[in-house]
Amino acid sequence: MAKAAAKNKRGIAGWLNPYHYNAERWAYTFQRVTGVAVLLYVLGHLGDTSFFVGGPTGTGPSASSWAFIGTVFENTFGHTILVLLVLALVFHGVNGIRLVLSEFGLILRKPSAIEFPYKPKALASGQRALIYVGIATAVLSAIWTYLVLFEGMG
Amino acid sequence: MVGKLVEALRHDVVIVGSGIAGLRAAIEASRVSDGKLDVAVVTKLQAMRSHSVSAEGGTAAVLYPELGDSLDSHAFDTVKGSDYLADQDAVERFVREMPGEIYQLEHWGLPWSRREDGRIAQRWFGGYSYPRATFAEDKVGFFEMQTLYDTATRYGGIHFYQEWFVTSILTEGGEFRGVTAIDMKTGSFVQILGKAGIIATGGSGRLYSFATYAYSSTPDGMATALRAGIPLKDMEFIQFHPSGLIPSGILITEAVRGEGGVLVNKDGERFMKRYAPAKLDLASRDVVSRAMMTEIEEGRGFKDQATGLDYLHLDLSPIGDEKIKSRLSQIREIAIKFRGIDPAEKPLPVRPVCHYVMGGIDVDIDGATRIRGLWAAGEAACVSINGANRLGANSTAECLVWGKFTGAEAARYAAGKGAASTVGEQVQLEEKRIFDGIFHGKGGTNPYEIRDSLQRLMAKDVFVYRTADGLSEALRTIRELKTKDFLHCEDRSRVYNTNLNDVLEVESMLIVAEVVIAGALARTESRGAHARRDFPKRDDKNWLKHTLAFWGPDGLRLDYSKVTITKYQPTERHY
Amino acid sequence: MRESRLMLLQYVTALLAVALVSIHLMMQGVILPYDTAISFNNMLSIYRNAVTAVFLEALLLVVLVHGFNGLRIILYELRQTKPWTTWVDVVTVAAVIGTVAYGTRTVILAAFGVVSA
Amino acid sequence: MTDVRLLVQRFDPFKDEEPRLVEYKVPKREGMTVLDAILYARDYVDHSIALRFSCRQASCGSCGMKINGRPRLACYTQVDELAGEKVVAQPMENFAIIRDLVTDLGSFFEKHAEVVPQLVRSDLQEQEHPTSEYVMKPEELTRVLQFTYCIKCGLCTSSCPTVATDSEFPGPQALAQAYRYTADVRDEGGDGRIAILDTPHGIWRCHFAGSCSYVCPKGVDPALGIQLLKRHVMSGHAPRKAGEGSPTAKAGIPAHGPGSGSSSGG
Repeated sequence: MAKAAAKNKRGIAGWLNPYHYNAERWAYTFQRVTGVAVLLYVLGHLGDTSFFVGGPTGTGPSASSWAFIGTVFENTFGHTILVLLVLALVFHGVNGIRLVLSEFGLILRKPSAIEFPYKPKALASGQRALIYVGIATAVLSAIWTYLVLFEGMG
Repeated sequence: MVGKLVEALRHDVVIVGSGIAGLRAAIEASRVSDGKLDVAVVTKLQAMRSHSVSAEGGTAAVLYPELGDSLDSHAFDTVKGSDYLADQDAVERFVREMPGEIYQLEHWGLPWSRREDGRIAQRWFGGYSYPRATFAEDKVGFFEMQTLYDTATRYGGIHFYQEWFVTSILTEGGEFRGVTAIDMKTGSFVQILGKAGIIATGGSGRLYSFATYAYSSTPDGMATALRAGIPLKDMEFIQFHPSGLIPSGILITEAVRGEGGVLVNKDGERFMKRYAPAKLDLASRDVVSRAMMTEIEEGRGFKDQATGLDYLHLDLSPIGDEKIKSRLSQIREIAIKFRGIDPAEKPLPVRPVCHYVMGGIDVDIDGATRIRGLWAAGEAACVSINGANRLGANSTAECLVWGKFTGAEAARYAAGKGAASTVGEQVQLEEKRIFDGIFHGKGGTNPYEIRDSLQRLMAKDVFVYRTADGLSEALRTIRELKTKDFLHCEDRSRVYNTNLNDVLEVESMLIVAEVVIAGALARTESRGAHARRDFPKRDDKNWLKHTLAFWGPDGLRLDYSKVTITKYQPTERHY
Repeated sequence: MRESRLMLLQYVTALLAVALVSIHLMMQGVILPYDTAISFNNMLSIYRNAVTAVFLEALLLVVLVHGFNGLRIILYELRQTKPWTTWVDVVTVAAVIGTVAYGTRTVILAAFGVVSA
Repeated sequence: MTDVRLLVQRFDPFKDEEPRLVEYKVPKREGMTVLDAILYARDYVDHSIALRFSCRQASCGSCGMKINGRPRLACYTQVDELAGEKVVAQPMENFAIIRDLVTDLGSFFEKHAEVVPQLVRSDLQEQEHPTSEYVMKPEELTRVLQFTYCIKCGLCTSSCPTVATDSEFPGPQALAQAYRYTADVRDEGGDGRIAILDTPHGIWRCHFAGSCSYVCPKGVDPALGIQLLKRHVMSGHAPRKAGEGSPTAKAGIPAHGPGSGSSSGG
């Protein structure tokens, strides 16, 4: 349709596809995706923890109802979800701290005379380093979680 | 259908062109009328894209009389630079007005470079006896455009017609009625009626391919004025700036030499000491460009393998890396990006390059043309303060001053007039010319090749040094090119048809090139930028006069008018 | 409301969430073995200790406010019609109230309810 | 001489349903820019290629387009600096296509105008009828200078993920200019700009993805300016109120200032 082509907005692809762009843009995409993923998990988690009191219709702590939830989630499928959750959650948290500090102008380099070739201060190595810290922390946490859940450590 | 005459738009003041002069005029027209007038700015580009953004080094003004500068000195330098062809009453008015314009732009937000005490800084420029080039790094024109555009958005009464290509001026009984234009986005042909008009369409430097000019600097406005019966003045005076960067002619500002850069030849010699012992590299541009061409012709230049162009070296190393970065940052960027040279380390390859046309639409000291209700300002106009050779930093200044004057004059004139009436017959003729003649035109010649041929011949025969033989040959070739069947449009789309604009531009270029060459052939003397090998001396007895070129059904006709001299009697120039 | 108030809320809940969620994760496999942590008896003792129960309630509030406010931002950016914006505002407030209420019910019932087998 | 394989996205809204890539062979020369290549195709192969261009030295901002997937200025991209054997020129994303490589920047310029991109002063008489300049120290100038380099080419806005969906968001260009004027010591208009930007589709829809700074050809670094402006917006207070902008040289410092006219400065 000619009209759609003339419109030419990237739409949600602009959020989800950071290809051709900078590391911070990838971090933006992951921040958004992990945020939604964690929110979905939290909603599910509200449901499963409510089985401690017998679920939606329960009236107090119930060992049998809680044991039932254990049979649903304490397995390879449930534990895989938890490993991925930790990966998403920790990245979202560490990268989020970078964003909060940056958006208050706290960890940014100050404007100064610039020279060609231009290196944007907003994309300075400190920012990139924090993104890598976020990735590393997330991966290490996920490995720990894997060891705890699958190898019985912790 | 393309070319359907949709409607007549009505405004009080119609300004054609959105460079420094056009924007300054728009603001002034709106300001003096307290925003009551309806001002239209019609531009073939988007606003902010005009060639004015490329002005680099400075804008001249007397800001520090207490430190030794004076209006008289600025006026004298300008007149001397013009090789005494400037109208001195206009020059005096110009220098008086400039300091206020610098402060006005500053108060509107322009980030002029500053002295340590927070006041505006100035630097040396060619041909001046005081460092009075006011600068904002080396992006002066860009910042002036930005400031004017941003300020113009404050005025509700200014309406921008962006990417509207003006094709003709409408008149009735010697009085301005409006313009016709093509709205590029829709292809409609529209009349924009106005009580007063201002032409501010800039220079015609794209007559040359090695030019500091933007691709858009074609002489549409000048040709349009010629067709409307207004003469062009002093068109043979074309400024060749000493330093255009090989290969494409991007400007390396005179501020480079103002800050300490030097020109050297193949032998490593600072040759300017032989041509201008007092001012050296900072002699006026005509002097330096002639010296460079002499060096090249006498075998002391370099040759660029890729383009075949001869060049000399502009050495920036005396300036030092730090100062290059802080005060010539754009030059550094251009040199690295377009030539792969860090100017602190290696000299830049430069040669004289088409940079400015001193001539333009004939106007009086207020910028008024011979058509009542129509003014012209900036490089499109010739007041004349530049005479035979403009000093650097005076062009953006002229745009500001005559932008302001013409804006105010046009506003006052429009305020006292009734609604503009339509001029149906002229519009129909113009529509026929463009759409039957060109859009539906037939022909086998590629208009872009006509443009290339024109540019080649201008570079060969109408460059720094000229001869009767070369100019006659050029005139003959131009007239031959005009007969070729290039008036046709391969692109048949109504939307954003740049092919149609380009053909119209090439047609304008041929007309104005003919004016340039005819004027140059007739002027049998050397003055300022017009250097004749066969007449190497200035001839005040016969040629202390402005050339006027009229265009009519019988073709071109030259006439002359007198130069206004007040205090500065013509003497020989030395730098 | 000025958008900056909502963003301040987002930043404050973000930093609180980082702290609270870290503690929450620590409790599930670092401080205690995972199996012990999710056992019925351990959970009961957490819900019935005033400090840890209040902690869970705070975690609930902070994470849901942060999460739904974040979702609101995403939905704002998705479409810009007036009805959509109004709908997003209503749904965000309702979702926060509804989910916090449901989670709080779990905490209260676990803390004060009668234990069944 | 080798040829450049140039692919240009063509689209005429009155003829075409969908854009298509058309290939042109262009003889390569040393130092050729993408603009040179397209103009060669336009001048000698197909006159109907529509594109915008003017200054060819990265000052006017006309020739922004998507080249090999990334927003760039055609005049400022050497054919040699592109990876791969093809040059693919497409219109900038996030702006409606008018035709071929030409996009509609109407709303872009409107958004720029909406953030009050002018010096706002309470001394209107002085501002419109100046007696001298407002004092501005070189270091105060340096703090805003890089943000004044904006050529309004639109590359940043076409790269912004928020602009990809949010049509009311001012975009990085306008927001960076809001900072440029607010941070200027001469300006007193910050509170007005904050009122405009502290809104549901205002400055907070920037999430610091930084693509704007990544693609900017002039080093403006919009993302930096926007983050710095957020602090003022968060506090609800501009750095200066009405009457607090820097004074004129006449009122502020002795008429004959230290130093010569040319020895120092920006």
